[in-house]
Amino acid sequence: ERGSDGNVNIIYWQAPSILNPFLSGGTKDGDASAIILEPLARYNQDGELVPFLTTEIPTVSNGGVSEDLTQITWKIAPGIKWSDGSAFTSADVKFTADYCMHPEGGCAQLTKFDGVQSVETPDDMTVVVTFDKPTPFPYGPFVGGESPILQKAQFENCMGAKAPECTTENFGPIGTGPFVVTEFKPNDVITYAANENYRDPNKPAFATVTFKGGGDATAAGRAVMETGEFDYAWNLQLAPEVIAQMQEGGKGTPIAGFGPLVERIMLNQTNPSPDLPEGERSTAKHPHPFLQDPAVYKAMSLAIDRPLLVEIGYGQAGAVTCNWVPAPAAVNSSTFSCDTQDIAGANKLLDDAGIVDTNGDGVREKDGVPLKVVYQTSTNAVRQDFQALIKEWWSQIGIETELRNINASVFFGGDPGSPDTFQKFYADVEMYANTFNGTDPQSYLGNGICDKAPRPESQWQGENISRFCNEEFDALHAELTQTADADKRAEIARRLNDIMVENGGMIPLVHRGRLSAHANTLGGVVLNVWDSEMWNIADWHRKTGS
Amino acid sequence: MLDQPIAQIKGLRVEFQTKDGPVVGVEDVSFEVNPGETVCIVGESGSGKSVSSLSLMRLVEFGGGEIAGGKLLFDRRDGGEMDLANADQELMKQIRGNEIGMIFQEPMTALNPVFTVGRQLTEGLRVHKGMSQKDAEARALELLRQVRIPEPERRLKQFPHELSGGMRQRVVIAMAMACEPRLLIADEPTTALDVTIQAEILALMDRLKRETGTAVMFITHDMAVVAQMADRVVVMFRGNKVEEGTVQEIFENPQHDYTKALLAAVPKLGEMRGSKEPSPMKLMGVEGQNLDPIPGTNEVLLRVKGLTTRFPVKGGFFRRTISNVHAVEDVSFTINRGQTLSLVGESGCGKSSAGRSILRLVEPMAGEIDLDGVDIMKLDQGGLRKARLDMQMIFQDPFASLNPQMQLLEQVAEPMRNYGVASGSELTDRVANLFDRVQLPRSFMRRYPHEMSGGQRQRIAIARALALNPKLIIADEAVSALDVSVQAQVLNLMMELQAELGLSYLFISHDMAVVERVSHQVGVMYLGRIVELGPRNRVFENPQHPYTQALMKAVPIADPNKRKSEKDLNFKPIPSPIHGLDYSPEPSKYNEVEPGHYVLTTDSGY
Amino acid sequence: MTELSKTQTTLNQPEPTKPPRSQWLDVWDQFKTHKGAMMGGVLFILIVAGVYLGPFIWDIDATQIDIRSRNQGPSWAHPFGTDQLGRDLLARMMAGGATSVSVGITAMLLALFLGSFVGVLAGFFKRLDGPLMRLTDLFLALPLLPLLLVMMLLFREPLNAAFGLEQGIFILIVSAIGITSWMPTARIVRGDVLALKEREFVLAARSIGTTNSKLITRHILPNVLSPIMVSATLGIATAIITESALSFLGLGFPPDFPTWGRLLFDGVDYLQQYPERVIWPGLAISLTVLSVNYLGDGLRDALDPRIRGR
Amino acid sequence: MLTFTIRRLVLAVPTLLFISLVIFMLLEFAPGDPMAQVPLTVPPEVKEKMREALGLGQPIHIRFWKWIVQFFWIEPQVLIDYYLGTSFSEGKLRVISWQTRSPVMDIVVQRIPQTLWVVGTAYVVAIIIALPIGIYSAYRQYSWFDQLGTFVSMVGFSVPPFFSGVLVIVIFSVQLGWFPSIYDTTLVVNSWESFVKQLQQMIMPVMVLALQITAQLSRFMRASMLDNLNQDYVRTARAKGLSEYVVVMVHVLRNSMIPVVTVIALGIPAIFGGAIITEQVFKVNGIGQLLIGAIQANDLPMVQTLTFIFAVLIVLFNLIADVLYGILDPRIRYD
Ligand SMILES: Nc1ncnc2c1ncn2[C@@H]1O[C@H](COP(=O)(O)OP(=O)(O)OP(=O)(O)O)[C@@H](O)[C@H]1O
Ligand SMILES: Nc1ncnc2c1ncn2[C@@H]1O[C@H](COP(=O)(O)OP(=O)(O)OP(=O)(O)O)[C@@H](O)[C@H]1O
Ligand SMILES: [Mg+2]
Ligand SMILES: [Mg+2]
Repeated sequence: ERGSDGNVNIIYWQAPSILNPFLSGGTKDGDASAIILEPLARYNQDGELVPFLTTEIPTVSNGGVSEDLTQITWKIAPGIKWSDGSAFTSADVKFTADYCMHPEGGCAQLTKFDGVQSVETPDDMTVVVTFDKPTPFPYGPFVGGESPILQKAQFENCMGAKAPECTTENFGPIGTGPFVVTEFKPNDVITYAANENYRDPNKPAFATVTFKGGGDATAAGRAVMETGEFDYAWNLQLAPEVIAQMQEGGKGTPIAGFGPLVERIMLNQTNPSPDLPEGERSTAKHPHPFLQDPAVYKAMSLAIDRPLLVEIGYGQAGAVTCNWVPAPAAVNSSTFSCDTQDIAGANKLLDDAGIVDTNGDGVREKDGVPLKVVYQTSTNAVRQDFQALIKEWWSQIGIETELRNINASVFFGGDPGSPDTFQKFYADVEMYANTFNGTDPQSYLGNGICDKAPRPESQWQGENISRFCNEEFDALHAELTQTADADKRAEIARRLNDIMVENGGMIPLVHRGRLSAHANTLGGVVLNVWDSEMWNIADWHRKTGS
Repeated sequence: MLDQPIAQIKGLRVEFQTKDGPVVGVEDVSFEVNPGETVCIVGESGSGKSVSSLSLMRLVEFGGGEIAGGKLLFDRRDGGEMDLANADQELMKQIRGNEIGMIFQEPMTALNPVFTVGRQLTEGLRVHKGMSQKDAEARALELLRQVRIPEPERRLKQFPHELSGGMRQRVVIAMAMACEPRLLIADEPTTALDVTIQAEILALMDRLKRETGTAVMFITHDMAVVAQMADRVVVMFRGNKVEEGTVQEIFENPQHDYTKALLAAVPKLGEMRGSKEPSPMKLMGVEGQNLDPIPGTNEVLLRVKGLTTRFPVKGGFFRRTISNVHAVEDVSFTINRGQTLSLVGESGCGKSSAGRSILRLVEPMAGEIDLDGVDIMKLDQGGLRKARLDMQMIFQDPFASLNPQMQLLEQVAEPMRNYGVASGSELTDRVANLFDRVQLPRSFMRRYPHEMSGGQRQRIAIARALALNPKLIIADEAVSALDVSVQAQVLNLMMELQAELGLSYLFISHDMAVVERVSHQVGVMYLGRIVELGPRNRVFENPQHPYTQALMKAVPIADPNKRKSEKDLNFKPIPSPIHGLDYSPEPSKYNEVEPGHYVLTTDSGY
Repeated sequence: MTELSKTQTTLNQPEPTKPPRSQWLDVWDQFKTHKGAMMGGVLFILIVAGVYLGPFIWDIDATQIDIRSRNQGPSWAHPFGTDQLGRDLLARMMAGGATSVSVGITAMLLALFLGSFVGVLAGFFKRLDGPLMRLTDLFLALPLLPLLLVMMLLFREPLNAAFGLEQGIFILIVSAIGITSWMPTARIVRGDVLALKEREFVLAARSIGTTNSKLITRHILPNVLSPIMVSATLGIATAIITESALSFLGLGFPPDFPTWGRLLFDGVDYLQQYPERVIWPGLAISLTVLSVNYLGDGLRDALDPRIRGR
Repeated sequence: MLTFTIRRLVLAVPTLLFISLVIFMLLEFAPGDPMAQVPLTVPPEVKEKMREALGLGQPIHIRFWKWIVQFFWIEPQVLIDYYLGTSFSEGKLRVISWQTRSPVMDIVVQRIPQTLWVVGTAYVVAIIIALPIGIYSAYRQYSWFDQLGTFVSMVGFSVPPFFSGVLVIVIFSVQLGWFPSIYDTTLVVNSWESFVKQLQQMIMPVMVLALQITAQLSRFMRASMLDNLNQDYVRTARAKGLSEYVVVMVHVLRNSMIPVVTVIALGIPAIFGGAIITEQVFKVNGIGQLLIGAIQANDLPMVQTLTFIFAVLIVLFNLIADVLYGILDPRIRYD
């Protein structure tokens, strides 16, 4: 029964800043707004699309998607109301597209609308999206937590450059979701109350939600599992022992789910040497002196004990992977196996390639260049442990490692003036994790295309961090963009993954899951890694008998 | 008078722990003080006078001392007699300030720099007499009037550093007398005061004694004051009592050698009558003294013209300047090479300020200062530093002018270091010589200022000023804290140096006998102006200005039979040196009554 | 007359003298008798010896990973236990101490020097007071993190090039901490100097021709020693902790460089399972600070003649 | 002193402008990017668009000038509007945070209460505890009380709050369950129960913060008391028969206050600056957390504004300290 279960307390150790997901790409903001705003369709915990505000998922077979793959038609479910009681119509959907695609708006979810040529509303209940070219995967716009629908009436005056001035709107969007905002304290706490006009009269079970932000993962985990002050804690990136210890508190349970997130070591294909003139460092002008040698990167990969990394760093929230794209299952390649460490094999590989230690300092040389690498990553306890371990293993195969850790906001910030960003890659190898939204890896795989490499000319922007360049890869990716058949797509994706790994663009380490925790008394939680974690908050309830 | 003594000190012994092991401050002293009686304690500097009195207050403990033996019997106001040596501090609190009042030797450091005079004065009253703020203030005002501080209303609101040395001293006196204690311990209460005020204070204490039966324990080295005040005298020497008796006995028939030496060293006013030039004193037991008069030269060393110094007076919440203290007003004089000019005058009349202005330690407002051809007023900091090689100052308050963190050796050596005059062992030797000259044991070289008696500190200050062999020394009350024997030695030393090296002195003092002994010229200051200036014998023998005449009359005489009675002393209240910002004083005009003898004709306010 | 002169000679006899001793010997004498100072001194020497000489006796490498023996409690093989990667904590404590102690002390000294320098100048010279205090205000107002980021950006590479990796980072961190923590000292010292400057002995010193620089070093500085000492003790703690803050922000030493602050920070997550992980570094920092504090107390007392001898 | 104060206040204007410029340049210069926290899944072109939408494309001097106008001209108008109901500021662009796209000052105003509650209380508590401890420790130097005080305060000072905070949480929240480990900023104190709740959630952060401040203050207090306890005027005060209490608490204390006043004056702006780590540990989410969050997100308008407010407070309190010096010690002159 709606509102019968009182209050639910959620803690996110990163605090939401804004409730308009189009103005912020942050997960925390998206999750906080997912409680209010809904897309037309969402992914469920298995990565399948489920309709939310529509009657069904349009496909080619049911005629929702045109044969030439350039059009998709959504049918809005009847009787859906905004929380202010007005009716939800196709005009709102169209407005959302206009809002995000406004050239001055700085919309964070613009990629969702990639290739959208027009959005039409033949009637109040129908939305037709037309793409400028055949789009085999037309579920970008209005699908998933990142692309919810805004109310036209509310945001009409907030288009483009005016977007940031609409504080009231951005802090209290009107939605169709189970809750409405009662108070928003940016970067601190949000309180919600059940939406009187929610489409399912029995939901949500909770009358109010308190969404607290700030602190750190340890404290969040503790608050759920040990002190029981909170019901749900998000993204507990903690050492497995710590999680286990918290679980002993007996008040809550950790839950894990796996998306496509992979912790990997990127191998710089270009030379990052500080001796090179500025502007030529880490550019395609100077290939890396040894990292492009298969013997070297294969040995480096062989020397790593991935199961141990998983055990130390992630426990149940991690799995060994040799792949760049380990999920969804269909695209997970099975070409490689890498779950045993083989130091001897790695040494042999190097010896056979003639990369040996010629001057007796314990470090091998290739063509006179010693195998010394600078290994950088962002600052984070698990990553530093990984660095230490890997440094140790690499030293056993004659590679000397200098470790460097960089403040995350600098490392991931794209400031072209800083030498420490991951894009600039002024190091030989670097470690971080990356993923993609939804289930379609096409654009993610595009990160391996030659001309997406960050360069001075592109202000060091670009997603091809390792400056990987392979003609076969580029051609294959182009083919992917033309292919509609799901199985065929999956096959190409696996192939692309294999090319990348095989040619030393990266060394995948750990397939990382997401670990959240909920109180034992909280029912209905289904961890969903393909969409917002709050996707089914309407179903959450207090377990009876507690 | 009651026959029961108020305080009896029996076999007192006080020790200090220093790094060389215990130092005995007082070895064995016994005496008693009866109600309504004045006991004067005289004796060599450092002989334990201050320490004995501090012991009676049980304050030595706070200074690192320890009462190692003896009894301190005290008769409480309500009858009972008790031994203060082992009273607890709780009880002492009720006795201190209330039943025993104490006047401290060094007025600058004895006052809390951050509280107004009024605040410090009323505190004791409110504690012991339970007075309200208003009553206490009224009483404080009355006390300040009694000690003859000019403009007492204003003083109440001033801070100690804004007062002249003498004024501070009077504040301390007022503080001690506030609760009309039964026993008043006065440690050199009048050293910083000019004779007129001194006479007033002495009279005040005398009256107190007569009217309320207060017993007074009077520590001094000024034999003239002793003769004026004492009923009985205790003579101390190196931590022991060597003699005790009534004034007449002591003055007429001294028994102990030290007492005899002491009396012999007392300079007497009128001794120099007739001679134009000063000459060293004849000291007992010193053979082969050169007692030749010191003529000096006629060459001008220092010429001061129209010197004017004013201090701003702050007021209001934001402490704005509301008026000025006209501390020095249009003062002109010259000092010849090898000669001494003495400045005498009322406390607070601007003597110290004049001295400091010459060195530009306070910035004068106007005037010309010419030292040996150097225009001091025009110098920048570097030039001033060089000029100070030729002129040195001995500060009035020795304790405040010594760095508490530095060994005496260092402090005396500092000027020589500064100018690179000497270094290494030569430096140490010269310091040692200076210590010898001012009669300080060399073992004191590594002590710190707080471990010294008042007189000893003063000698350090003198040694420091002598270190550079300057041409001019400004000696601000340089010898007033010294006991007569040392004083005589130091005076002789100064004159000896004058004769040998042709030093000039600006000698600031209120001790007319000393002034008579050392000066070639005398200037009498009143309210910032020199009212009379001339050769010493002329000014002393033929005082023209009414103020000078009053001053001469007030000088105490070291003879118990020639005590002055209170009614002889009838002074006018001192007018205020503080004037509004728009006040512009008249220039000083003089009338030459005799050759070189000038008398102010401008209205000086007297 | 003969009798008289005899007395006179006794009267004039100088008291027994002792050769003057140097002030520093004196200070040392006093220092020796100060129980706290001696204890602090001994403790400090022990800590310093432990962290610098300890590695010669306990020669396990601080970065050596022994994954089989991870998360162990104290044992003979690992007296302090091991961490989550099986690194020996004792070795890490010693290696960390070497860094923390040297960073703490150098940074503190730098801050103290800067602070006292600015404070004395501002308090003493009226003309400099305004500019210097506004400078202090500026530094107080600057946000620490961006400032450090900029410093890292500008100087890391050149320093690394000039002094090598470790030395370069060390210099950078020490100056970063020093440059961002001198301000309170400066203000405190200035406040005291303002009051001190008006004391009469300063006037007296000026009258004997003491130059400003000597006036400051001989007369002013010794008299503001006690707040400086307090700043020193507090400064060392701040420096050690700031260093750890720098490392976990990724601005400090490379990650395989243990320091006490970082060990403490890393240990906090394991507070409940392995409390010794926080106890060791926590204890080490506290003991160092305590020992420096007692040393400072003793030194101050030894330098204050009024307290000396008691 | 009035002229001194006025002159200082007038001088403060260029000083503050200069400080704001330096801060601005520093922030500009610092590496980092407002898009750093946007996930890697958002492609660079989109990030570039977002940056432009934030106004990052404009040259530095224009942005600085904009900030100056917004902060000094428009924000005061907003304040006037708020109090008088006028509408001077209507339609004018205020200082907008990049993170939240909302006016910076609104968030600051929102944060001040909890910061004042926690950090302010901690400061008051610390002063109340530290001064007596410092005074008594000095008065009874090397007594067991002094030794204990020294020990506790030095250990207290050397334990960073990221440790002591977690320690008290583990003890009092996890083991004993007495206090909440997470501060509830939505709590409205309007009844006895809610007040008790507020107290409960404040106790731990206040404790942790106060320990540090107490340690620092009491050390300075003790040191400067020691410097003054042996002065001559103390003897005079005793000779007046004043009780030890008055001697110490009035005469010595007043003379010893200068360093303590300095430390307190340095600390009060810090109250508004919040306590970054402690706020983080207890999730107080005050100004400190706001600042660190903004720095991490490279939210320059927010950082700039907060730092500037902080600078104003610093300049102001240092001026107050200077005026207090003059009142505490009449020998100190400013002219
Ligand atoms: N705190 C101290 N530590 C060590 N010695 C001290 C201390 N106070 C006084 N003395 C020594 O005790 C002796 C007696 O000193 P006291 O102050 O009583 O002399 P005094 O008779 O008052 O001399 P003066 O007339 O010069 O003031 C002196 O030799 C002095 O050096
Ligand atoms: N710093 C100051 N601020 C304000 N007034 C001052 C200051 N110093 C001295 N005065 C005032 O100047 C006048 C002259 O003081 P000065 O010290 O020169 O007197 P003096 O002649 O040396 O007296 P004494 O013999 O008592 O030492 C006094 O009224 C005093 O109150
Ligand atoms: Mg004495
Ligand atoms: Mg004087």
